Amino acid sequence: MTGTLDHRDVTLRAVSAACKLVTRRPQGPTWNEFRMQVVSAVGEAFNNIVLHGYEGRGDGEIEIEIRATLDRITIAMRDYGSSFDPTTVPPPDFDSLPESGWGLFIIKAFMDISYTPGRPNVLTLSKTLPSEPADEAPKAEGTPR
Amino acid sequence: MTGTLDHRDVTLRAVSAACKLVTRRPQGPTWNEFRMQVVSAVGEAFNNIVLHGYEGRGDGEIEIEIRATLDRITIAMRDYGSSFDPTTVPPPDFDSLPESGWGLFIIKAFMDISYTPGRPNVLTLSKTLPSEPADEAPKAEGTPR
Amino acid sequence: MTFTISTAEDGSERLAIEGELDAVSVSDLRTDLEKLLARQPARIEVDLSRLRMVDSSGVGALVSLYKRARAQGGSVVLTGLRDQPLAIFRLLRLDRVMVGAEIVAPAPAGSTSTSKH
Amino acid sequence: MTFTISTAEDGSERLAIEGELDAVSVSDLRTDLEKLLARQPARIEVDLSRLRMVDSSGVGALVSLYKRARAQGGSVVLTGLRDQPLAIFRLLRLDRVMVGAEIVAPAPAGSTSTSKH
Ligand SMILES: Nc1ncnc2c1ncn2[C@@H]1O[C@H](COP(=O)(O)OP(=O)(O)O)[C@@H](O)[C@H]1O
Ligand SMILES: Nc1ncnc2c1ncn2[C@@H]1O[C@H](COP(=O)(O)OP(=O)(O)O)[C@@H](O)[C@H]1O
Repeated sequence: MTGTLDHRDVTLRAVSAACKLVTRRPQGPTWNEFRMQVVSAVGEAFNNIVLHGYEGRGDGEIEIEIRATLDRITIAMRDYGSSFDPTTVPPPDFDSLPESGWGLFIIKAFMDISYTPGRPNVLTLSKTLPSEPADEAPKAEGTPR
Repeated sequence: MTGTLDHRDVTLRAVSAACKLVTRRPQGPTWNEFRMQVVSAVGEAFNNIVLHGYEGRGDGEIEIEIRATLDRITIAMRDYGSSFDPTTVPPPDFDSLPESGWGLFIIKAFMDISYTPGRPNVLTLSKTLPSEPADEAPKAEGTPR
Repeated sequence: MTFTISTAEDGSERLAIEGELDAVSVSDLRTDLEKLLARQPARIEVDLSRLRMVDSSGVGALVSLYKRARAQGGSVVLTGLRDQPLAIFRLLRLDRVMVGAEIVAPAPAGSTSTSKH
Repeated sequence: MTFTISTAEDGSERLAIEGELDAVSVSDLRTDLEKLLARQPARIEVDLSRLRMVDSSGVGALVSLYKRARAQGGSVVLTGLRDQPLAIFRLLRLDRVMVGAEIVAPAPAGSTSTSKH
Protein backbone atom coordinates (compact mmCIF):
# COMPACT_ATOMS: atom_id res chain seq x y z
CA MET A 1 0.00 0.00 0.00
CA THR A 2 1.49 3.27 -1.08
CA GLY A 3 1.01 6.32 1.02
CA THR A 4 -1.09 8.43 -1.25
CA LEU A 5 -4.50 9.65 -0.32
CA ASP A 6 -5.95 7.72 -3.25
CA HIS A 7 -5.08 4.56 -1.37
CA ARG A 8 -6.88 5.63 1.76
CA ASP A 9 -10.24 4.47 0.46
CA VAL A 10 -8.94 0.98 -0.11
CA THR A 11 -7.57 0.85 3.42
CA LEU A 12 -10.79 2.14 4.91
CA ARG A 13 -12.81 -0.40 3.00
CA ALA A 14 -10.63 -3.23 4.33
CA VAL A 15 -10.91 -1.84 7.86
CA SER A 16 -14.66 -1.49 7.52
CA ALA A 17 -14.93 -5.10 6.31
CA ALA A 18 -12.76 -6.24 9.22
CA CYS A 19 -15.04 -4.48 11.72
CA LYS A 20 -17.57 -7.18 10.88
CA LEU A 21 -15.20 -9.78 12.29
CA VAL A 22 -15.28 -8.56 15.89
CA THR A 23 -18.80 -9.65 16.66
CA ARG A 24 -21.30 -12.26 15.69
CA ARG A 25 -23.87 -9.55 15.08
CA PRO A 26 -22.31 -6.80 12.94
CA GLN A 27 -25.33 -4.52 13.17
CA GLY A 28 -27.21 -2.29 15.57
CA PRO A 29 -26.37 1.16 16.94
CA THR A 30 -23.48 0.06 19.17
CA TRP A 31 -21.67 -1.71 16.37
CA ASN A 32 -22.49 1.02 13.85
CA GLU A 33 -20.92 3.62 16.11
CA PHE A 34 -17.93 1.35 16.73
CA ARG A 35 -17.32 0.99 13.01
CA MET A 36 -17.86 4.69 12.36
CA GLN A 37 -15.29 5.58 15.01
CA VAL A 38 -12.73 3.03 13.82
CA VAL A 39 -13.02 4.06 10.18
CA SER A 40 -12.86 7.76 11.08
CA ALA A 41 -9.78 7.33 13.26
CA VAL A 42 -7.90 5.19 10.74
CA GLY A 43 -8.76 7.70 8.00
CA GLU A 44 -7.25 10.52 10.06
CA ALA A 45 -4.15 8.46 10.83
CA PHE A 46 -3.72 7.62 7.15
CA ASN A 47 -4.04 11.32 6.20
CA ASN A 48 -1.43 12.23 8.77
CA ILE A 49 1.11 9.69 7.55
CA VAL A 50 0.70 10.89 3.97
CA LEU A 51 0.63 14.60 4.73
CA HIS A 52 3.06 14.81 7.67
CA GLY A 53 5.06 11.56 7.75
CA TYR A 54 5.72 11.60 4.02
CA GLU A 55 4.99 15.32 3.59
CA GLY A 56 2.76 14.61 0.63
CA ARG A 57 5.57 13.01 -1.39
CA GLY A 58 3.21 10.19 -2.33
CA ASP A 59 5.80 7.47 -2.83
CA GLY A 60 6.11 6.20 0.72
CA GLU A 61 4.90 2.82 1.84
CA ILE A 62 2.26 2.29 4.47
CA GLU A 63 1.85 -1.26 5.73
CA ILE A 64 -1.48 -2.11 7.22
CA GLU A 65 -2.11 -4.90 9.68
CA ILE A 66 -5.62 -5.57 10.85
CA ARG A 67 -6.35 -7.91 13.71
CA ALA A 68 -9.86 -8.83 14.72
CA THR A 69 -10.61 -10.82 17.83
CA LEU A 70 -13.93 -11.22 19.54
CA ASP A 71 -14.90 -7.70 20.67
CA ARG A 72 -11.66 -5.97 19.65
CA ILE A 73 -10.03 -4.61 16.52
CA THR A 74 -6.40 -3.56 16.24
CA ILE A 75 -4.92 -1.76 13.26
CA ALA A 76 -1.16 -1.32 13.04
CA MET A 77 0.11 1.18 10.49
CA ARG A 78 3.82 1.13 9.64
CA ASP A 79 5.51 3.92 7.71
CA TYR A 80 9.06 4.91 6.87
CA GLY A 81 8.49 8.68 6.98
CA SER A 82 9.38 11.23 9.62
CA SER A 83 8.51 10.45 13.20
CA PHE A 84 6.68 12.52 15.79
CA ASP A 85 5.56 12.29 19.39
CA PRO A 86 1.79 12.11 19.66
CA THR A 87 1.90 12.70 23.42
CA THR A 88 3.27 16.22 22.98
CA VAL A 89 0.76 17.39 20.36
CA PRO A 90 -1.52 19.85 22.16
CA PRO A 91 -5.29 19.41 21.91
CA PRO A 92 -7.16 21.81 19.62
CA ASP A 93 -7.99 25.22 21.06
CA PHE A 94 -11.72 24.84 20.62
CA ASP A 95 -12.57 28.47 21.37
CA SER A 96 -10.51 29.80 18.48
CA LEU A 97 -12.33 27.55 15.94
CA PRO A 98 -9.11 26.26 14.36
CA GLU A 99 -9.14 25.07 10.76
CA SER A 100 -6.63 22.28 11.37
CA GLY A 101 -5.13 20.29 14.22
CA TRP A 102 -8.24 18.16 14.76
CA GLY A 103 -6.88 14.87 13.43
CA LEU A 104 -5.00 13.47 16.40
CA PHE A 105 -7.79 14.60 18.71
CA ILE A 106 -10.30 12.57 16.67
CA ILE A 107 -7.98 9.56 16.66
CA LYS A 108 -7.48 9.64 20.42
CA ALA A 109 -11.16 10.26 21.10
CA PHE A 110 -12.22 7.25 19.08
CA MET A 111 -9.47 4.67 19.65
CA ASP A 112 -6.68 3.58 21.97
CA ILE A 113 -3.38 4.67 20.48
CA SER A 114 0.20 3.55 20.86
CA TYR A 115 3.12 4.85 18.81
CA THR A 116 6.68 3.66 18.43
CA PRO A 117 8.93 5.91 16.37
CA GLY A 118 11.57 4.23 14.21
CA ARG A 119 12.03 2.64 10.87
CA PRO A 120 9.25 1.85 10.48
CA ASN A 121 7.20 4.11 12.73
CA VAL A 122 4.44 1.93 14.14
CA LEU A 123 1.12 3.49 15.04
CA THR A 124 -1.24 1.02 16.66
CA LEU A 125 -4.90 1.88 17.01
CA SER A 126 -7.21 -0.45 18.84
CA LYS A 127 -10.73 -0.42 20.12
CA THR A 128 -12.99 -2.72 22.08
CA LEU A 129 -16.56 -3.10 20.93
CA PRO A 130 -18.68 -2.06 23.91
CA SER A 131 -21.15 -4.70 24.98
CA GLU A 132 -24.63 -3.96 23.78
CA PRO A 133 -27.15 -2.37 26.07
CA ALA A 134 -29.67 -5.03 27.10
CA ASP A 135 -32.45 -3.65 24.91
CA GLU A 136 -30.26 -3.93 21.81
CA ALA A 137 -29.28 -7.53 22.43
CA PRO A 138 -31.02 -10.17 20.34
CA LYS A 139 -33.57 -12.42 21.98
CA ALA A 140 -32.22 -15.74 23.23
CA GLU A 141 -31.46 -17.94 20.24
CA GLY A 142 -30.35 -21.11 21.97
CA THR A 143 -26.74 -20.71 20.82
CA PRO A 144 -24.38 -20.67 23.80
CA ARG A 145 -21.85 -17.83 23.62
CA MET B 1 -15.90 -14.03 14.77
CA THR B 2 -17.73 -17.21 15.55
CA GLY B 3 -16.85 -20.36 13.77
CA THR B 4 -19.98 -20.97 11.81
CA LEU B 5 -20.04 -21.20 8.07
CA ASP B 6 -22.37 -18.20 7.99
CA HIS B 7 -19.44 -16.13 9.16
CA ARG B 8 -17.15 -17.31 6.43
CA ASP B 9 -18.52 -14.81 3.93
CA VAL B 10 -17.70 -11.92 6.21
CA THR B 11 -14.15 -13.20 6.63
CA LEU B 12 -13.69 -13.70 2.93
CA ARG B 13 -14.96 -10.22 2.19
CA ALA B 14 -12.44 -8.73 4.63
CA VAL B 15 -9.65 -10.82 3.12
CA SER B 16 -10.67 -9.82 -0.38
CA ALA B 17 -10.64 -6.15 0.61
CA ALA B 18 -7.22 -6.59 2.22
CA CYS B 19 -5.83 -8.09 -0.98
CA LYS B 20 -6.13 -4.60 -2.41
CA LEU B 21 -3.59 -3.39 0.14
CA VAL B 22 -0.65 -5.41 -1.16
CA THR B 23 -0.13 -3.48 -4.36
CA ARG B 24 -0.55 -0.02 -5.74
CA ARG B 25 -2.43 -1.49 -8.70
CA PRO B 26 -5.08 -3.90 -7.45
CA GLN B 27 -6.08 -5.05 -10.92
CA GLY B 28 -4.84 -7.08 -13.86
CA PRO B 29 -4.58 -10.86 -14.33
CA THR B 30 -1.69 -11.40 -11.90
CA TRP B 31 -3.44 -9.64 -9.04
CA ASN B 32 -6.82 -11.18 -9.91
CA GLU B 33 -5.32 -14.65 -9.70
CA PHE B 34 -3.52 -13.73 -6.45
CA ARG B 35 -6.77 -12.63 -4.88
CA MET B 36 -8.67 -15.64 -6.20
CA GLN B 37 -6.10 -18.00 -4.70
CA VAL B 38 -5.98 -16.21 -1.34
CA VAL B 39 -9.75 -16.09 -0.98
CA SER B 40 -10.09 -19.74 -2.05
CA ALA B 41 -7.44 -20.94 0.41
CA VAL B 42 -8.81 -18.94 3.35
CA GLY B 43 -12.31 -20.22 2.56
CA GLU B 44 -11.08 -23.82 2.70
CA ALA B 45 -9.22 -23.18 5.94
CA PHE B 46 -12.29 -21.60 7.50
CA ASN B 47 -14.44 -24.58 6.45
CA ASN B 48 -11.93 -26.96 8.00
CA ILE B 49 -11.84 -25.17 11.33
CA VAL B 50 -15.64 -25.18 11.53
CA LEU B 51 -16.17 -28.73 10.27
CA HIS B 52 -13.12 -30.49 11.75
CA GLY B 53 -11.66 -28.23 14.46
CA TYR B 54 -15.05 -27.50 16.01
CA GLU B 55 -16.78 -30.50 14.43
CA GLY B 56 -19.66 -28.35 13.27
CA ARG B 57 -20.58 -27.29 16.82
CA GLY B 58 -20.91 -23.72 15.62
CA ASP B 59 -20.07 -21.99 18.88
CA GLY B 60 -16.28 -21.87 18.61
CA GLU B 61 -14.32 -18.69 18.14
CA ILE B 62 -12.10 -18.03 15.15
CA GLU B 63 -9.83 -15.01 15.40
CA ILE B 64 -8.69 -13.54 12.15
CA GLU B 65 -5.58 -11.43 11.70
CA ILE B 66 -4.81 -9.98 8.30
CA ARG B 67 -1.49 -8.38 7.54
CA ALA B 68 -0.78 -6.66 4.26
CA THR B 69 2.64 -5.44 3.30
CA LEU B 70 3.84 -4.42 -0.10
CA ASP B 71 3.57 -7.60 -2.22
CA ARG B 72 2.56 -9.96 0.60
CA ILE B 73 -0.53 -10.89 2.54
CA THR B 74 -0.57 -12.97 5.71
CA ILE B 75 -3.70 -14.30 7.34
CA ALA B 76 -3.48 -15.88 10.77
CA MET B 77 -6.46 -17.90 11.95
CA ARG B 78 -6.67 -18.86 15.62
CA ASP B 79 -9.11 -21.44 16.93
CA TYR B 80 -9.68 -23.30 20.19
CA GLY B 81 -10.90 -26.54 18.64
CA SER B 82 -9.14 -29.85 18.11
CA SER B 83 -5.66 -29.80 16.62
CA PHE B 84 -4.23 -31.76 13.71
CA ASP B 85 -0.98 -32.14 11.83
CA PRO B 86 -1.25 -30.80 8.29
CA THR B 87 2.08 -32.36 7.31
CA THR B 88 0.70 -35.88 7.75
CA VAL B 89 -2.51 -35.43 5.76
CA PRO B 90 -2.00 -37.37 2.50
CA PRO B 91 -2.67 -35.65 -0.82
CA PRO B 92 -5.87 -36.61 -2.65
CA ASP B 93 -5.78 -39.81 -4.69
CA PHE B 94 -6.63 -38.11 -7.97
CA ASP B 95 -7.27 -41.31 -9.92
CA SER B 96 -10.07 -42.43 -7.63
CA LEU B 97 -11.98 -39.12 -8.09
CA PRO B 98 -12.53 -38.61 -4.36
CA GLU B 99 -15.50 -36.57 -3.16
CA SER B 100 -13.63 -35.05 -0.23
CA GLY B 101 -10.10 -34.49 1.01
CA TRP B 102 -9.38 -31.65 -1.44
CA GLY B 103 -9.33 -28.79 1.06
CA LEU B 104 -5.80 -28.92 2.41
CA PHE B 105 -4.46 -29.62 -1.06
CA ILE B 106 -6.08 -26.41 -2.34
CA ILE B 107 -4.75 -24.45 0.64
CA LYS B 108 -1.18 -25.68 0.13
CA ALA B 109 -1.32 -25.20 -3.63
CA PHE B 110 -2.38 -21.59 -3.31
CA MET B 111 -0.57 -20.32 -0.20
CA ASP B 112 2.37 -20.87 2.11
CA ILE B 113 1.14 -22.55 5.27
CA SER B 114 2.41 -22.81 8.81
CA TYR B 115 0.54 -24.41 11.69
CA THR B 116 1.14 -24.42 15.41
CA PRO B 117 -1.19 -26.66 17.43
CA GLY B 118 -2.22 -25.45 20.86
CA ARG B 119 -4.75 -23.27 22.56
CA PRO B 120 -5.27 -21.54 20.27
CA ASN B 121 -4.24 -23.50 17.20
CA VAL B 122 -2.63 -20.98 14.87
CA LEU B 123 -2.84 -21.53 11.13
CA THR B 124 -0.88 -18.93 9.19
CA LEU B 125 -1.41 -18.60 5.46
CA SER B 126 0.71 -16.20 3.47
CA LYS B 127 1.33 -15.42 -0.14
CA THR B 128 3.56 -13.10 -2.13
CA LEU B 129 2.07 -11.27 -5.07
CA PRO B 130 4.17 -12.31 -8.06
CA SER B 131 5.65 -9.39 -9.92
CA GLU B 132 3.74 -8.60 -13.05
CA PRO B 133 4.95 -9.84 -16.40
CA ALA B 134 6.36 -6.87 -18.33
CA ASP B 135 3.43 -6.69 -20.74
CA GLU B 136 0.97 -6.31 -17.87
CA ALA B 137 2.88 -3.52 -16.17
CA PRO B 138 1.48 -0.03 -16.60
CA LYS B 139 3.26 2.37 -18.91
CA ALA B 140 5.75 4.65 -17.17
CA GLU B 141 3.82 7.17 -15.10
CA GLY B 142 6.66 9.18 -13.66
CA THR B 143 6.07 7.87 -10.14
CA PRO B 144 9.19 6.25 -8.73
CA ARG B 145 8.51 2.89 -7.11
CA MET C 1 -26.20 -19.85 -5.04
CA THR C 2 -29.22 -20.44 -7.24
CA PHE C 3 -29.81 -23.31 -9.62
CA THR C 4 -32.19 -24.43 -12.32
CA ILE C 5 -32.93 -28.01 -13.38
CA SER C 6 -34.67 -28.60 -16.72
CA THR C 7 -35.77 -31.97 -18.06
CA ALA C 8 -35.88 -32.25 -21.86
CA GLU C 9 -38.43 -34.40 -23.72
CA ASP C 10 -35.70 -36.88 -24.60
CA GLY C 11 -35.09 -37.41 -20.89
CA SER C 12 -31.78 -35.57 -20.71
CA GLU C 13 -31.31 -33.16 -17.82
CA ARG C 14 -29.77 -29.75 -17.63
CA LEU C 15 -28.52 -28.32 -14.31
CA ALA C 16 -27.38 -24.69 -14.28
CA ILE C 17 -25.68 -23.39 -11.11
CA GLU C 18 -25.13 -19.69 -10.49
CA GLY C 19 -23.17 -17.77 -7.87
CA GLU C 20 -21.20 -19.48 -5.10
CA LEU C 21 -21.31 -23.21 -4.52
CA ASP C 22 -19.74 -23.81 -1.12
CA ALA C 23 -20.01 -25.74 2.12
CA VAL C 24 -23.11 -23.75 3.07
CA SER C 25 -25.01 -23.53 -0.20
CA VAL C 26 -24.26 -27.06 -1.38
CA SER C 27 -26.89 -28.48 0.96
CA ASP C 28 -29.63 -26.61 -0.94
CA LEU C 29 -28.83 -28.76 -3.99
CA ARG C 30 -28.93 -32.12 -2.34
CA THR C 31 -32.65 -33.05 -2.50
CA ASP C 32 -33.02 -31.94 -6.09
CA LEU C 33 -29.90 -33.82 -7.16
CA GLU C 34 -31.33 -36.97 -5.57
CA LYS C 35 -34.54 -36.51 -7.55
CA LEU C 36 -32.59 -35.84 -10.73
CA LEU C 37 -30.56 -39.04 -10.32
CA ALA C 38 -33.73 -41.01 -9.52
CA ARG C 39 -34.97 -40.13 -13.03
CA GLN C 40 -31.94 -42.07 -14.35
CA PRO C 41 -31.14 -39.62 -17.15
CA ALA C 42 -29.00 -40.82 -20.05
CA ARG C 43 -27.30 -37.42 -20.14
CA ILE C 44 -26.80 -34.60 -17.66
CA GLU C 45 -25.42 -31.29 -18.76
CA VAL C 46 -24.13 -29.14 -15.91
CA ASP C 47 -23.90 -25.51 -17.02
CA LEU C 48 -21.34 -23.70 -14.84
CA SER C 49 -21.00 -20.59 -16.98
CA ARG C 50 -22.52 -18.47 -14.21
CA LEU C 51 -20.74 -20.19 -11.31
CA ARG C 52 -18.56 -17.53 -9.71
CA MET C 53 -16.89 -19.46 -6.87
CA VAL C 54 -16.66 -23.06 -5.80
CA ASP C 55 -15.00 -24.65 -2.80
CA SER C 56 -13.97 -28.23 -2.11
CA SER C 57 -17.45 -29.06 -0.77
CA GLY C 58 -18.98 -27.85 -4.02
CA VAL C 59 -16.44 -29.82 -6.02
CA GLY C 60 -17.30 -32.86 -3.90
CA ALA C 61 -20.99 -32.55 -4.78
CA LEU C 62 -20.22 -32.30 -8.50
CA VAL C 63 -17.84 -35.26 -8.36
CA SER C 64 -20.49 -37.24 -6.52
CA LEU C 65 -23.12 -36.39 -9.13
CA TYR C 66 -20.69 -37.37 -11.86
CA LYS C 67 -19.80 -40.71 -10.31
CA ARG C 68 -23.36 -41.69 -9.47
CA ALA C 69 -24.72 -40.75 -12.89
CA ARG C 70 -21.97 -42.72 -14.58
CA ALA C 71 -22.61 -45.72 -12.32
CA GLN C 72 -26.21 -45.65 -13.63
CA GLY C 73 -24.91 -45.71 -17.19
CA GLY C 74 -25.50 -42.01 -17.86
CA SER C 75 -23.12 -39.38 -19.17
CA VAL C 76 -22.30 -36.07 -17.50
CA VAL C 77 -20.85 -33.08 -19.23
CA LEU C 78 -19.76 -29.90 -17.43
CA THR C 79 -19.81 -26.78 -19.56
CA GLY C 80 -18.90 -23.14 -19.22
CA LEU C 81 -16.32 -23.41 -16.40
CA ARG C 82 -14.43 -20.15 -16.00
CA ASP C 83 -12.50 -18.00 -13.52
CA GLN C 84 -12.08 -19.39 -10.01
CA PRO C 85 -14.06 -22.61 -10.63
CA LEU C 86 -11.95 -23.33 -13.72
CA ALA C 87 -8.76 -22.75 -11.71
CA ILE C 88 -9.96 -25.16 -9.01
CA PHE C 89 -10.97 -27.84 -11.52
CA ARG C 90 -7.60 -27.54 -13.22
CA LEU C 91 -5.72 -27.71 -9.93
CA LEU C 92 -7.63 -30.84 -8.92
CA ARG C 93 -7.05 -32.34 -12.38
CA LEU C 94 -10.80 -32.70 -12.83
CA ASP C 95 -10.92 -30.59 -15.96
CA ARG C 96 -9.86 -33.34 -18.30
CA VAL C 97 -12.03 -36.04 -16.75
CA MET C 98 -15.22 -34.16 -16.19
CA VAL C 99 -15.35 -31.17 -18.45
CA GLY C 100 -16.95 -31.34 -21.89
CA ALA C 101 -17.31 -28.88 -24.71
CA GLU C 102 -17.48 -25.26 -23.68
CA ILE C 103 -20.32 -24.54 -26.08
CA VAL C 104 -23.73 -25.33 -24.70
CA ALA C 105 -26.65 -26.19 -26.98
CA PRO C 106 -29.76 -24.33 -25.86
CA ALA C 107 -32.27 -26.46 -23.96
CA PRO C 108 -34.66 -28.12 -26.48
CA ALA C 109 -38.05 -26.47 -26.92
CA GLY C 110 -40.78 -28.11 -24.87
CA SER C 111 -38.50 -28.89 -21.95
CA THR C 112 -40.01 -28.65 -18.49
CA SER C 113 -38.12 -26.56 -16.00
CA THR C 114 -37.94 -26.24 -12.22
CA SER C 115 -36.13 -23.26 -10.84
CA LYS C 116 -34.91 -22.72 -7.28
CA HIS C 117 -33.75 -19.43 -5.76
CA MET D 1 -18.11 13.95 -3.15
CA THR D 2 -20.43 16.05 -5.26
CA PHE D 3 -21.74 19.49 -4.47
CA THR D 4 -24.27 22.04 -5.70
CA ILE D 5 -24.16 25.79 -5.20
CA SER D 6 -27.33 27.80 -5.83
CA THR D 7 -27.59 31.58 -5.63
CA ALA D 8 -31.03 32.92 -4.73
CA GLU D 9 -32.44 36.21 -6.06
CA ASP D 10 -32.00 37.80 -2.63
CA GLY D 11 -28.27 37.04 -2.85
CA SER D 12 -28.24 34.24 -0.32
CA GLU D 13 -26.31 31.13 -1.23
CA ARG D 14 -27.03 27.48 -0.75
CA LEU D 15 -24.25 24.89 -0.79
CA ALA D 16 -25.25 21.22 -0.68
CA ILE D 17 -22.50 18.62 -0.23
CA GLU D 18 -23.04 14.92 -0.83
CA GLY D 19 -20.94 11.84 -0.19
CA GLU D 20 -17.51 11.98 1.43
CA LEU D 21 -15.74 15.25 2.16
CA ASP D 22 -12.15 14.36 2.94
CA ALA D 23 -8.53 15.34 2.37
CA VAL D 24 -8.79 14.28 -1.27
CA SER D 25 -12.20 15.58 -2.28
CA VAL D 26 -12.00 18.85 -0.36
CA SER D 27 -9.76 20.37 -3.02
CA ASP D 28 -12.56 20.09 -5.59
CA LEU D 29 -14.56 22.58 -3.52
CA ARG D 30 -11.92 25.24 -3.13
CA THR D 31 -12.32 27.32 -6.31
CA ASP D 32 -16.09 27.42 -6.07
CA LEU D 33 -15.97 28.38 -2.40
CA GLU D 34 -13.66 31.27 -3.29
CA LYS D 35 -16.15 32.44 -5.91
CA LEU D 36 -19.03 32.05 -3.49
CA LEU D 37 -17.26 34.16 -0.84
CA ALA D 38 -16.33 36.74 -3.47
CA ARG D 39 -20.07 37.30 -3.98
CA GLN D 40 -20.18 38.44 -0.31
CA PRO D 41 -23.49 36.73 0.48
CA ALA D 42 -25.46 37.90 3.50
CA ARG D 43 -26.42 34.29 4.21
CA ILE D 44 -24.99 30.90 3.31
CA GLU D 45 -26.90 27.74 3.99
CA VAL D 46 -24.78 24.61 3.93
CA ASP D 47 -26.97 21.55 3.47
CA LEU D 48 -25.17 18.49 4.84
CA SER D 49 -28.15 16.13 4.86
CA ARG D 50 -26.51 13.97 2.20
CA LEU D 51 -22.97 14.16 3.59
CA ARG D 52 -22.05 10.60 4.53
CA MET D 53 -18.50 11.03 5.88
CA VAL D 54 -16.27 13.94 6.78
CA ASP D 55 -12.70 14.00 7.99
CA SER D 56 -10.71 16.73 9.71
CA SER D 57 -9.72 18.27 6.36
CA GLY D 58 -13.39 18.56 5.42
CA VAL D 59 -14.20 20.03 8.81
CA GLY D 60 -11.35 22.50 8.28
CA ALA D 61 -12.83 23.66 4.97
CA LEU D 62 -16.25 24.18 6.56
CA VAL D 63 -14.78 26.05 9.53
CA SER D 64 -12.81 28.21 7.12
CA LEU D 65 -15.93 29.00 5.09
CA TYR D 66 -17.75 29.85 8.30
CA LYS D 67 -15.06 32.15 9.63
CA ARG D 68 -14.49 33.99 6.36
CA ALA D 69 -18.18 34.48 5.68
CA ARG D 70 -18.68 35.83 9.20
CA ALA D 71 -15.67 38.14 8.82
CA GLN D 72 -17.44 39.61 5.79
CA GLY D 73 -20.54 40.19 7.89
CA GLY D 74 -22.49 37.22 6.52
CA SER D 75 -24.22 34.42 8.37
CA VAL D 76 -23.66 30.71 7.85
CA VAL D 77 -26.03 27.97 8.85
CA LEU D 78 -25.26 24.27 8.58
CA THR D 79 -28.29 22.03 8.24
CA GLY D 80 -29.05 18.37 8.05
CA LEU D 81 -25.95 16.99 9.81
CA ARG D 82 -26.37 13.32 10.63
CA ASP D 83 -24.50 10.05 11.25
CA GLN D 84 -20.70 10.24 11.12
CA PRO D 85 -20.51 13.97 10.28
CA LEU D 86 -22.82 14.76 13.21
CA ALA D 87 -20.65 12.64 15.53
CA ILE D 88 -17.52 14.49 14.37
CA PHE D 89 -19.12 17.92 14.76
CA ARG D 90 -20.29 17.01 18.25
CA LEU D 91 -16.88 15.66 19.22
CA LEU D 92 -15.20 18.84 18.01
CA ARG D 93 -17.82 20.95 19.82
CA LEU D 94 -18.70 22.65 16.55
CA ASP D 95 -22.32 21.61 16.65
CA ARG D 96 -23.43 24.40 18.94
CA VAL D 97 -21.39 27.13 17.27
CA MET D 98 -22.01 26.32 13.65
CA VAL D 99 -25.12 24.25 13.28
CA GLY D 100 -28.51 25.83 12.70
CA ALA D 101 -31.98 24.47 12.45
CA GLU D 102 -32.24 20.97 11.05
CA ILE D 103 -35.15 21.91 8.81
CA VAL D 104 -34.12 23.41 5.52
CA ALA D 105 -36.37 25.79 3.61
CA PRO D 106 -36.45 24.83 -0.06
CA ALA D 107 -34.35 27.06 -2.30
CA PRO D 108 -36.47 30.04 -3.45
CA ALA D 109 -37.99 29.79 -6.92
CA GLY D 110 -35.98 31.60 -9.57
CA SER D 111 -32.63 30.74 -8.01
CA THR D 112 -29.74 30.07 -10.37
CA SER D 113 -27.87 26.87 -9.76
CA THR D 114 -24.45 25.46 -10.64
CA SER D 115 -23.88 21.78 -10.08
CA LYS D 116 -20.57 19.91 -9.97
CA HIS D 117 -20.06 16.15 -10.11
N1 LIG E 1 2.15 10.44 11.05
C1 LIG E 1 2.73 11.61 11.42
N2 LIG E 1 4.02 11.83 11.13
C2 LIG E 1 4.60 12.98 11.48
N3 LIG E 1 3.96 13.98 12.14
C3 LIG E 1 2.69 13.83 12.45
C4 LIG E 1 2.00 12.64 12.11
N4 LIG E 1 0.73 12.76 12.55
C5 LIG E 1 0.64 13.96 13.14
N5 LIG E 1 1.81 14.62 13.11
C6 LIG E 1 2.08 15.94 13.69
O1 LIG E 1 1.05 16.24 14.63
C7 LIG E 1 0.38 17.45 14.29
C8 LIG E 1 -1.07 17.40 14.64
O2 LIG E 1 -1.74 16.49 13.78
P1 LIG E 1 -3.31 16.56 13.63
O3 LIG E 1 -3.91 16.66 14.97
O4 LIG E 1 -3.73 15.39 12.82
O5 LIG E 1 -3.63 17.91 12.87
P2 LIG E 1 -3.22 18.44 11.43
O6 LIG E 1 -2.94 17.24 10.58
O7 LIG E 1 -4.42 19.18 10.96
O8 LIG E 1 -2.01 19.32 11.65
C9 LIG E 1 0.67 17.66 12.81
O9 LIG E 1 0.61 19.00 12.44
C10 LIG E 1 2.06 17.05 12.66
O10 LIG E 1 3.04 17.98 13.05
N1 LIG F 1 -8.67 -27.12 11.22
C1 LIG F 1 -8.61 -28.47 11.36
N2 LIG F 1 -8.75 -29.03 12.57
C2 LIG F 1 -8.71 -30.35 12.72
N3 LIG F 1 -8.53 -31.21 11.69
C3 LIG F 1 -8.39 -30.74 10.46
C4 LIG F 1 -8.42 -29.35 10.22
N4 LIG F 1 -8.24 -29.16 8.88
C5 LIG F 1 -8.11 -30.36 8.34
N5 LIG F 1 -8.18 -31.33 9.27
C6 LIG F 1 -8.04 -32.79 9.03
O1 LIG F 1 -7.42 -32.97 7.75
C7 LIG F 1 -8.24 -33.76 6.89
C8 LIG F 1 -8.12 -33.29 5.44
O2 LIG F 1 -8.73 -32.04 5.28
P1 LIG F 1 -9.14 -31.54 3.85
O3 LIG F 1 -8.02 -31.78 2.91
O4 LIG F 1 -9.59 -30.14 3.96
O5 LIG F 1 -10.33 -32.47 3.36
P2 LIG F 1 -11.79 -32.69 3.97
O6 LIG F 1 -12.13 -31.48 4.77
O7 LIG F 1 -12.65 -32.87 2.77
O8 LIG F 1 -11.69 -33.93 4.81
C9 LIG F 1 -9.62 -33.64 7.46
O9 LIG F 1 -10.45 -34.74 7.15
C10 LIG F 1 -9.35 -33.51 8.97
O10 LIG F 1 -9.15 -34.80 9.52
